[in-house]
Amino acid sequence: MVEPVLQISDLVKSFGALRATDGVTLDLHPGEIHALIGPNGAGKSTLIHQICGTVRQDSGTIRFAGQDIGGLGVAERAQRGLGRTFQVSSLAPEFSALRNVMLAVQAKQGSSFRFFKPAMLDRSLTEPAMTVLDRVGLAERARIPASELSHGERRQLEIAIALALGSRAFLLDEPMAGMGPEGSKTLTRFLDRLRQEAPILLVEHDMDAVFALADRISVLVYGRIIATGTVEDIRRDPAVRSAYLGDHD
Amino acid sequence: EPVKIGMITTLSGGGAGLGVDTRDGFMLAIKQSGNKDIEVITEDDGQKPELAVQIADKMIQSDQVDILTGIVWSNLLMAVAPSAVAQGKFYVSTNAAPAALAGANCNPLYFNAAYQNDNLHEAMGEYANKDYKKLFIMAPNYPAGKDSLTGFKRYFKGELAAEVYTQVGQTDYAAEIAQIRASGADGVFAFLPGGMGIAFMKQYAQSGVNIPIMGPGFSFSQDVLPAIGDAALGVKASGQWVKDLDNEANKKFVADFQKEYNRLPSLYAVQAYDAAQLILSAAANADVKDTEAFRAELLKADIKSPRGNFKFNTNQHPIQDIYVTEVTKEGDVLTNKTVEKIFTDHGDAYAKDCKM
Amino acid sequence: MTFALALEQLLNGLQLGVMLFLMAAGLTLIFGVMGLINLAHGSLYMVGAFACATVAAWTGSFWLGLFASLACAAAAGAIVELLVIRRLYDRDHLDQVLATFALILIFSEGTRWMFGSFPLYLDIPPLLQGAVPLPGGTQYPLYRLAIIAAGALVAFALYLLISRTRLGIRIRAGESDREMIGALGVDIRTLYTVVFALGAALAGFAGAMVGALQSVQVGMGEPVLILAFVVIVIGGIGSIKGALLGALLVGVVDTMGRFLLPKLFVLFVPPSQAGMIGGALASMLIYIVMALILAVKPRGLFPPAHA
Amino acid sequence: MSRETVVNFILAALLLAVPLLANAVGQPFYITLATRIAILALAATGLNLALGLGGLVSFGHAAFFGIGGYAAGILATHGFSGEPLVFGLSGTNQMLVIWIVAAVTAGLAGLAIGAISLRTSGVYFIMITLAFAQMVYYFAVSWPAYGGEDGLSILVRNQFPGVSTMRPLSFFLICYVVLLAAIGLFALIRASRFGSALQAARQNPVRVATVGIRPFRIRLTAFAISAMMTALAGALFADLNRFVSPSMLSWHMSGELIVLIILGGTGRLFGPLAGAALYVIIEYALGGITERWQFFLGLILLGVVLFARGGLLGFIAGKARHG
Amino acid sequence: MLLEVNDIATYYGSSQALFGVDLALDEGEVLALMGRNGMGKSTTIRSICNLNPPRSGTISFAGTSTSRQPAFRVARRGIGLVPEGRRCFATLTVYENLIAAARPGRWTLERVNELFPRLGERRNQLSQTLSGGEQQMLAIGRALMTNPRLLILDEATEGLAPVIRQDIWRAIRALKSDGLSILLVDKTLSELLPVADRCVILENGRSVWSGEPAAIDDAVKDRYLGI
Ligand SMILES: Nc1ncnc2c1ncn2[C@@H]1O[C@H](COP(=O)(O)OP(=O)(O)OP(=O)(O)O)[C@@H](O)[C@H]1O
Ligand SMILES: Nc1ncnc2c1ncn2[C@@H]1O[C@H](COP(=O)(O)OP(=O)(O)OP(=O)(O)O)[C@@H](O)[C@H]1O
Ligand SMILES: [Mg+2]
Ligand SMILES: [Mg+2]
Repeated sequence: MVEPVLQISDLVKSFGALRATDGVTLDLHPGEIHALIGPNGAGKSTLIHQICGTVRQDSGTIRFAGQDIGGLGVAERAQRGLGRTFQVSSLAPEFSALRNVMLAVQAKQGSSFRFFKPAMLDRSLTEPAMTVLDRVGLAERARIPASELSHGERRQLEIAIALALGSRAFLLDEPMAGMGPEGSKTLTRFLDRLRQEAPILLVEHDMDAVFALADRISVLVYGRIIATGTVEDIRRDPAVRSAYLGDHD
Repeated sequence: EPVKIGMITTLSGGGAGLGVDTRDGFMLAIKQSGNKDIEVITEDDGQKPELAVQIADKMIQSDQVDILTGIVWSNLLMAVAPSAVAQGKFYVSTNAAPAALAGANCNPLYFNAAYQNDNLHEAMGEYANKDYKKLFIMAPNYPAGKDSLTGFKRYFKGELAAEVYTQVGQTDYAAEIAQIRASGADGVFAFLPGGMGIAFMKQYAQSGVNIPIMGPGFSFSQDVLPAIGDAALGVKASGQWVKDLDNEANKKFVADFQKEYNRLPSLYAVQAYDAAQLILSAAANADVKDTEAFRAELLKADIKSPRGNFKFNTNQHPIQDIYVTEVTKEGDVLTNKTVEKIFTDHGDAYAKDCKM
Repeated sequence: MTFALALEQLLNGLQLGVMLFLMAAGLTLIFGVMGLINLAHGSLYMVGAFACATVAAWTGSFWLGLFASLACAAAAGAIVELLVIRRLYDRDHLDQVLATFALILIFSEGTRWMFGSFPLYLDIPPLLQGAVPLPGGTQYPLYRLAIIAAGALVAFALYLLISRTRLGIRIRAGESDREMIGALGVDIRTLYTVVFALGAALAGFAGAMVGALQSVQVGMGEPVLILAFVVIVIGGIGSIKGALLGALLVGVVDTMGRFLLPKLFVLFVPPSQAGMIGGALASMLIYIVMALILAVKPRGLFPPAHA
Repeated sequence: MSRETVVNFILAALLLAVPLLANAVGQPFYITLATRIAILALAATGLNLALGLGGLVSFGHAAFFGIGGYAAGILATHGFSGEPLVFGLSGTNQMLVIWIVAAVTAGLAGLAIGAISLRTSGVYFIMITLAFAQMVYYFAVSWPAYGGEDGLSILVRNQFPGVSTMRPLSFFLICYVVLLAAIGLFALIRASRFGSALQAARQNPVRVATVGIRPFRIRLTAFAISAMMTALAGALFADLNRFVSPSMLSWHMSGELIVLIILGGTGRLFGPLAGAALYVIIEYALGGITERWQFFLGLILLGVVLFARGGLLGFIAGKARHG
Repeated sequence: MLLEVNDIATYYGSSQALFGVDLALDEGEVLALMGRNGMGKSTTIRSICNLNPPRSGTISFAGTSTSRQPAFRVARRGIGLVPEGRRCFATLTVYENLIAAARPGRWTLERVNELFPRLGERRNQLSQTLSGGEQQMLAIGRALMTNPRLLILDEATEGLAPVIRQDIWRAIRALKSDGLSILLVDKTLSELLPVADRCVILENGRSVWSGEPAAIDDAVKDRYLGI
């Protein structure tokens, strides 16, 4: 078996008395979509936060592309190829969609300390950015400030940014949230293709999407993984049904 | 030939009271002279050096004034006067008198009609020799404050219990008062102008400490006394002018000022009044455009000063008598009365360095 | 240096701290809770002191003056809120800075227009005159003890108001999402006017109380403003407890610095020099302390729980 | 050309035309006034880089303004007296040297102050920058060697190769060119990659970090550049007044710089110039009419905030556009 | 009619978002507002609450026009809003969030806690540290605490675990059978259509279709909803 891109072992994080992450071990292989599901407040976002560095773990290790990144800052992890989206959209509101993506492109190129060349005239920035926007279907809205985009469009923009970073793994926190049925469908198709580029750790409550996409599913409840398996395994797991799925089918 | 005078003084902000007195004293003399050839342009410097410079530039370049005057504060004066005299204009100071302009850097076009910064402190030092053995002295931590204590120590021969520098603009003096209480001093010399002095005196009065206070005149001049209230009673201060000085010019000045403005004059008003008198007297006998002649007329100091004897030293700062005063009440009104004359024909320590 | 002196200085420090808190209380309320940078806080402080001095001079009663200071400052606050501040909540902090800066100019010059350029007389009420003996043999001004009591009372009342009442909850809700609290049916506009007036009244109260110990003059509010900001920032913005503790810290540090630093330098340089250097350092001290604290705890000593 | 570009062009042209005209009709004071505007605009342009683009509301930029001023004052004093400065270095009367010293000193101070201050944000940042400026202020007030509170006079304006700086118009032209250069630099930076990162860090620092750019470094660099520009203005200001004093370091000065920016339009290219022009002209015109000028200045400023959103330029040229 | 919206046009600054939306909702009725992303659903809701007052057209709620009324007055007449993106008061605890705007009525703290036991458990936690789903519950609870006549839910099940979502739908059905009027925006058609009495579909800021849920056939879905 190939080496996992991302490997998390025995991660623990407490907020006061609450153990939000309670010894989580999890990995992500090249080419796969690994879905992370679980009840609200189970600790999924907290886990993502720890992986990308916005929250520091209490103990445990996070290895990415063969290296321990558990001690690095947010920006350094991103530079190494961890791309993420936020559960609540997080963009530069005054910038156009295009410029939001361009920022990611320039970050990827590692060249933010250039003071003189106008970025908007810089084809090495605009072209990759437009390509990405086109891929997520936002090309027509490229010049609209992020603050004026609708909720769904902002979600698309978040994905575009992660794409533009050329990430080696994606951490997507509820990308379907706020997407209409049509948008969800498009996005599902899109993620399906995206996995070839880089594996995806997908946190999502939209079970239709999860079941359609996931190669593997892990179920997180109260900070612990209670089950990991294929779609079929998980669907049938009675513990998962009672803790999470309810009578969903 | 008409004389154009530019008066830059502080008419807004915390120090406006001094500027208002300066302007009023100056204008009283101009008005009394009835001289139609004198034109005074007054502007407010807001107690900001940059603004004072801008106004000075305007007065010199645009209004083409011949003489500048009116600045209350040393730091503003330092911003304006050196460059004004460098451009060939007279500067006649109505109050500010930093040591820097009295010694080696004196200038033929710079006159000071008030005093030299150290004078009043020196007088208190001399006075303190009589009754006090051990003094607690304090002043704000800026050049005028340091000059003040230096001047005081130049004449005071006794022991110092402590020499304390407070913060400029400080409003609470509990810590200093506690030190005074514990210092074993038999007297306190404090130079705390304006609001600082008001705050200190009020707090001192409440503290239960009874060591006598003294200070230079402008800490207890007419503009702040009403605000300090009875807490100021009995305080000894020094001044080159006191309201009750027994001479004709003074009686007339005090009466006229009161009539015109409905309040008692302060030191600042007198100084400005004399500055105006000096200019008037020179203008009567010389053309202001003829710098040499005008300067010579100014140097004669041919005026009847409410201060009594007044003449210029070699550095163009006054030689005058200095008195010790005491705060008293006249009816409901707090004011200073003369206790004794401490210096006669007193000049300053820097004149010897002035080579003109 | 005797023990009694050190003790007295410590007490002075605490007292200065409470006084600072009194001056900062209104600002904490407006700034910490409504999220509004109100540079004109010092002006409201001045309004309180002038109102008190004027009414006390007319009526001969400090207490009537104190009441007038509350009323005038609250009225001034309410008017300012209705005419100006109200339009600025959903603006950038910077617009608030400019507007309230403009208000400082208007208030200062307006006050001078009405009262002239000379400081006013305001004295401590006869009831609180004089000094009382303290254990250890020294004396302490009664009025300063009264200020300590007033400060403690204000701190306690504010704490209750903000954390325990529904009014406080709504105010804080408005701070976190103004539109939303309105959309839920709370008249946040009027509420904010009331809070602003309350903050102004506190400023006026402080102006009158502290004004009796200082000089009542135009511009008296400006140093207060800076100090009050220092205090609430050190304590952690929006926290009443933080403001109180921050104020005490500043008070003690400042007093002890003024007292001890010159003594420290006497060990190295002549007394006169020591006084200057020590004095210079003492005036920088609270800023140094503030920078150190913020460098280590970027959100102040007691940041309110929110991120 | 967008409306803003036209307005900018007019502003720049007016600032040049007035002194030329004043020179022609023999009214040198208006040259002085224009020089003042140019210098304050330069200082505010520096601050605008941190504040307008980076959202770093520094309430301590007077420190850099004053550092620039004192660099000029101290070097000139030593240059004049011939007394050596530190380490046997001598003073100088050459503006170019003074500018470099001023900018480098302020840049270093900016790095140091920024490194500590940038750990904080929002109002804490406002106050910690103020704290540093106050330290410098009190230091200058009580530091006797260079005049303390009384300040330091520069007896003769410093020299610039090939120009007679004592002529008001020549000195104005120097300031004008420096101002335009600074505005040009500001425009370049704003449009550059660095500018993108800086502006994004203002809008959403978490986002910037998660694409892999560390906001801290970006901001620190911006803060230092901003300090250097403001210090350059300080050096020119010292030469204009031929005087420096701690009041250049006071919090009023910091506040005034902020006011200039907001007045003109935060983050706008010509905002500082528009703000400085308006402020200085009002101050001058009102000061000549009434002693109560501050009252009316307050009313006018209030009017601008309430009714001209986005400052003067926002009012005239409409909302700012970001690419 | 409890709520009547007639031909409203709404702008964000100078850009127009609504170009003529009509809808009506009777007492006790559940109305579903549908449409693809960015078609104006949330904007319509903001207009109804007078958060973005329409520039033209009329809205009347409970018999009186809402124009020129501040948002809080409109809300007090009985609109409970669960906004898009939750917008809990970040710096308040769960409890404080719930009581901040509470008005007396049948909904009390106890009933809300019964509906969402998780909120009871997290009573003293700051709402900004709640998980996404917990915040959603809080937003609904908060709106119920104002005891509205009309509850508006803008994507209220977004980000909720399926079990909870089912709870919420159950709650919505319960509220409906209680006689509460509800205006719903949600993307889960399979849940939405069964509770809705009527549907309005928006496209590019216009109401382009309205009718019974049963009438939404594949053609309508394909044409307006992209499914
Ligand atoms: N800073 C914090 N302080 C205290 N508790 C916290 C903090 N951050 C998160 N929590 C708690 O940790 C738990 C896990 O939260 P998290 O946001 O990771 O949940 P989640 O699995 O993403 O849920 P959802 O699917 O609803 O988004 C929650 O109960 C939350 O209240
Ligand atoms: N704050 C805003 N400023 C300017 N335009 C906006 C703003 N918010 C929304 N819009 C625009 O208004 C239109 C309608 O947006 P709205 O949020 O009402 O759509 P929606 O139907 O709720 O979409 P979604 O399903 O994505 O939430 C969109 O084109 C959007 O770009
Ligand atoms: Mg989550
Ligand atoms: Mg929406």
